[in-house]
Amino acid sequence: MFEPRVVCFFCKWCTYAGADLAGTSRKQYPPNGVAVRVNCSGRVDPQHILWAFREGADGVLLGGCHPGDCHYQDGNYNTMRRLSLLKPMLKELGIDPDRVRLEWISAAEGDKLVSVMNEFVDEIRELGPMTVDLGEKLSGVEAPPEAKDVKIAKQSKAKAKKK
Amino acid sequence: MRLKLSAEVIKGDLVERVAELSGQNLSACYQCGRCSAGCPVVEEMDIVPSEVIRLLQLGQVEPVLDSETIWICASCLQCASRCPRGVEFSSICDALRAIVLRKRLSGSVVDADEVTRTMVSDAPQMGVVGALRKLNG
Amino acid sequence: MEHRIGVFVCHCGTNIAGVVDVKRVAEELASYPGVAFSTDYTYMCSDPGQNLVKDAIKEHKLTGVVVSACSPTLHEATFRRAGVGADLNPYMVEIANIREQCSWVHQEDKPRATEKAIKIIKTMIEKVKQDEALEPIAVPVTKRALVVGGGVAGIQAALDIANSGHEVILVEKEASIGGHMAQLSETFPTLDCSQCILTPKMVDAAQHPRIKLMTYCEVGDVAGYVGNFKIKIKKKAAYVNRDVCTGCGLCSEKCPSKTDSEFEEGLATRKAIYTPFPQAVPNKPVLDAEHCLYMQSGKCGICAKICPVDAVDYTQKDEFVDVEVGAIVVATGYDLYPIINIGEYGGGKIKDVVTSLQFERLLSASGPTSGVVRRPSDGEIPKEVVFLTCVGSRDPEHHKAYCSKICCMYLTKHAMLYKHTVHDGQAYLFYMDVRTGGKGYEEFYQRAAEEDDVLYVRGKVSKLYEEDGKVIVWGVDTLTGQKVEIAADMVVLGLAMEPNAQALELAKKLKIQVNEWGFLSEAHPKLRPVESLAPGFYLAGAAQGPKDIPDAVAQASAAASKVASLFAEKEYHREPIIALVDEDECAGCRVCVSVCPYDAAEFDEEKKVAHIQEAICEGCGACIAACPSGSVTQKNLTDDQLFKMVTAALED
Amino acid sequence: MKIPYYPGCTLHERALDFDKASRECARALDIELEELEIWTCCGAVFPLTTDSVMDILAGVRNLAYASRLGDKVVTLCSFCYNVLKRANKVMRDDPEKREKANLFLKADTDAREGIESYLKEDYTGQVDVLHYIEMLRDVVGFDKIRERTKADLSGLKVAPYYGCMLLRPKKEMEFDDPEQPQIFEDFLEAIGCDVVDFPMKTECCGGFQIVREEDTAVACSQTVVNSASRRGADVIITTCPLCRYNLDELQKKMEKSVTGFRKIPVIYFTQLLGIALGIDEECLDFSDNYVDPRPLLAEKSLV
Repeated sequence: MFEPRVVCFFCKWCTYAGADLAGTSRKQYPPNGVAVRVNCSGRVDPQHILWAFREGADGVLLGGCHPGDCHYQDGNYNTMRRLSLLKPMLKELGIDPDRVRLEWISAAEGDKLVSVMNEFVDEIRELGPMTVDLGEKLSGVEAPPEAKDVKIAKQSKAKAKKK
Repeated sequence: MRLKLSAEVIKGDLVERVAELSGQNLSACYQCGRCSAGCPVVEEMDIVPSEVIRLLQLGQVEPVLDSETIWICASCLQCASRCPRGVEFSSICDALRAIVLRKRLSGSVVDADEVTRTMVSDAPQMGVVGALRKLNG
Repeated sequence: MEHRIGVFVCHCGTNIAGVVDVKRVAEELASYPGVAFSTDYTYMCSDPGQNLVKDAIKEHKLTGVVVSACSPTLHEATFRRAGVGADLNPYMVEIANIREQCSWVHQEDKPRATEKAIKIIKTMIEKVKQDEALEPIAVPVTKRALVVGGGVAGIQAALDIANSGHEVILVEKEASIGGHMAQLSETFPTLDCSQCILTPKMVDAAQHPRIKLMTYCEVGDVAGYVGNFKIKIKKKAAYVNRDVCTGCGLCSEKCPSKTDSEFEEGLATRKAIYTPFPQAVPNKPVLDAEHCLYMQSGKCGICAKICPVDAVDYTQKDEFVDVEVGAIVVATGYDLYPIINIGEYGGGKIKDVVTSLQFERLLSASGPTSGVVRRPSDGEIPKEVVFLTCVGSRDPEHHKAYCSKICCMYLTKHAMLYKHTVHDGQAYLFYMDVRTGGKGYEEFYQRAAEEDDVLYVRGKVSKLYEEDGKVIVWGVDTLTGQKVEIAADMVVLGLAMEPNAQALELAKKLKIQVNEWGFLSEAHPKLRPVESLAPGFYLAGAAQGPKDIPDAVAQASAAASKVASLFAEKEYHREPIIALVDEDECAGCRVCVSVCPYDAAEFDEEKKVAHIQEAICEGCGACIAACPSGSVTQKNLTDDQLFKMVTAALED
Repeated sequence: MKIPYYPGCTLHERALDFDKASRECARALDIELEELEIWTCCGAVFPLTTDSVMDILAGVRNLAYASRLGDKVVTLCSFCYNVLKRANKVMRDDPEKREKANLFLKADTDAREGIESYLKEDYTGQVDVLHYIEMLRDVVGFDKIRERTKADLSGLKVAPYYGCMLLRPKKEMEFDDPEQPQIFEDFLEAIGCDVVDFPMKTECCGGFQIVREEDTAVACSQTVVNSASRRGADVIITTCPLCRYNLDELQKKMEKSVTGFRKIPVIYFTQLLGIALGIDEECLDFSDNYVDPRPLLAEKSLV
């Protein structure tokens, strides 16, 4: 069976804590995703998501606090807006926008985290492996060597936007 | 008589079958007794609903299958409606009846011929059909 | 720079090792680029475990450490301290969470759990490779605390903080402090009078030179961070100049308008201008505009005419006061779950079915019946009284899943006190489990059953209804399997405790977390039970979860001592994981200034570039994601670190 | 306005009074109940065992018939309403059972020559199952009923009896609060009656146990009738032929066993609505009641 590779950007205050709660409650979900802890979902830039796809991710899950509950007041609204801009762009690139998902999961919602994980992995499994070679599409973008990386990645973002 | 408990007794096939057929988590019941307290026909029962579930938790299916209780239940769903743990005794009851009726363990509890002969002219059809389906299978 | 990373894989007993093949993980990572040392150990957080880390840092000249264990919320601080013990900058120590987010959630797939653990650790190795040695940012601390909520927990916290030498502002939304405890008759298990033990504390709080009491006030906007909060407090219009008022009580006496008394739980009335109860602190009235004849129709005005000091002021408006504090104790308490939600018990329509707080008032010597238990419908003394536990509690299907903790005990107390006043009465107490987990509680329960003949019936009542002046109780005795019926004169409901409704709004404002039921979340259920995960917020009393008085007071004192230890330092050290502008790259577009929720990003008019004020930046990263030129970055969480982490997470 | 109508067996054979009164009332309120061209018994009880597909087929088949006429179907009998609504929910929420049921329906259609295929496409729960009282509230509107009410019902103390099947299980029926329902109270208020709240309005009448254990059904019904009686009700209304039978017919037994037993007429809610709307008594047909409501209605000058 195809096992999707998923990158999860979880905000430290809500979703990461919710994932911890799922653990403390010994709730089970498939081990397809690895969490990257960020302070706020608003820290996540579309280029991080594109990067994940470039590096072979089949799906990217973003987890943030519920609207109105953001630890940093409104970071999650930024995330939401950015994502709605990114999705059409993914489509342009030939990537099914459903491969990116944003969920509001609070620190109390271990159950929700589990069901989202289950659902998302199932959905991605349904979509099949990522076949788009983003490295090619965003040509000229190498794996960022130390130091210069940020600029290059930004360029990739700029290029992608032009498209 | 002393009831000997073991993993085998508690998790017997028949108990599993009841859980499966009823779709209920028998372990969720914490024996508050609310099903028994609110049951409109509990006076007629030989084992009250909460005790039925307790017996099932102990793996004791046979005495429950032999009980009058499972035929008395009128499926009014008051027990299920008020259960704080979402356990539907009414469904457990249907499952227990189904086990008996499908195996014809004790024959039909309601005799279709007799019912149709004596009742049909008077009682509403829905009552007759309902009884036959619940109590005759 | 050559990386020399140390990887330490914790077994956590069998918690991790039972699922993840820790030996294999440690072995495989030993050959990962940049790793100089890799090992596993049973309990990494134990003393020998920490020594193992320290020794390895020295011996292998490690430049960075990844401890692979439980969630960073638990032991990040522990291992960072260990790092410091071996002269390694604490920010060069990272945690890979392979317990909560790996071994505990993938128990059914051990091989893949092991694979995932390796990936998780690799992400953290990549992160630590680019971590910089950082120093915490020192910020000055305003040594003044805000306590929100003037119940027993809030009062205790305020007194303890004040007694340790710091100023306290105690904010209470009602006209008097005292909270629910002021309503209680006597307290279990000692049966001492609630007012007798509480009122001296209320007076102490009011008279303490370092406590500023702000009753009839609410917390408004909140800004700032630990050590430096700026808070707007709303002084609700009381229509009484309470600084001038002498509390003589003439106004209330002459006021012609009556309404249900909140303090008496609707069992008695109060005037439109009123003090909530005789021992109120401060003992000065407020005017309830909704029921005031003058405010509603312009007629009356008696209170203003009669006031000897002209304190009544119908034109008063809400006022706002700004305060600065360094720490906030949230002690907003509880409400009873509304009776209207329990349809099968009449939903509040049956007069002689009362709530537990109403029964407290009926038992109280200062209550509406002067301590004689009389039922609401006809004032008769009830001879058969039924007490129900778990009303709305322990009912995940319809109401609250949790145990409200104190109902077993207070209903036992109710039944006992009832028997003490109505000797020929009979008390029945329906229960599912009698929970007596407190000092002297079990003995108290035994006394109620043995000496006061309270009949404990094991079963949950299904229905209550009124018939011929009685309340018919349909219950069950599960011990005998009998359905039972009682024609009771009165029924008392032990309704679930829920967090105060307004407390939820406050928690939102403060950005502190709550659990699924709205109770405030503690930073750690066992080891940090009195502080919020957000720094600077401390929790006390039933706002955090159902609690009895001793527990609420103990937690309040604990919260106060946490505040005192924060105030004991000259400065507070903030996480340096903040944003930083590369001035060479910055084009001066000011997007960062517009997205920053804290006004930490500012524009330097001289240099024409943005600048982040490090004392204010909270490190959310909004500016970084928004910056079009890529000139803002986050210390120890740069874009490049994120890229590398993502790559590591996806490598097979 | 036409609305598809599923009468069910009992209203077609035994409870003709209920059917007739309900049609008359609908007409008076500008609704035409369009009876499904073909229909069968709904099965009478919803199966509570998890493996039952056969037992929901009858309900599903009728829903599929109904889907040919429109997007909703109105019914009156509590049992039919319960079975149709729950079967419909299965078809909406349970893909496995939906597939199996559709296979059966297809085989059914193929086998039954002579009738036009009723299953144009898979049935997926597209029809909304409405109870007549919901139709009155949501389609007609209680305000319109208030306007159309001709008779003065004030002073008539009416106890609304809900029984079990309308309300439970709450999550599936989504009809009203199972402990403190309000819809019939609102209806009675609209036609100007005095509403009698009585604690047994959601308790069981004994249901189909009448067939097996008559004494049990008598005991259950007696609890309900007594409760309404103690609260001073003149009349009990119901929407279920079986409840009507048990509460009304069994008063014969109660009368014998209880001294000083006060009989109370039990009528269908649409019969009362008919009186309110000024529909001719003939059309409402009270001839089938054991406890004749006509003397009471005459006393109140309502017939």
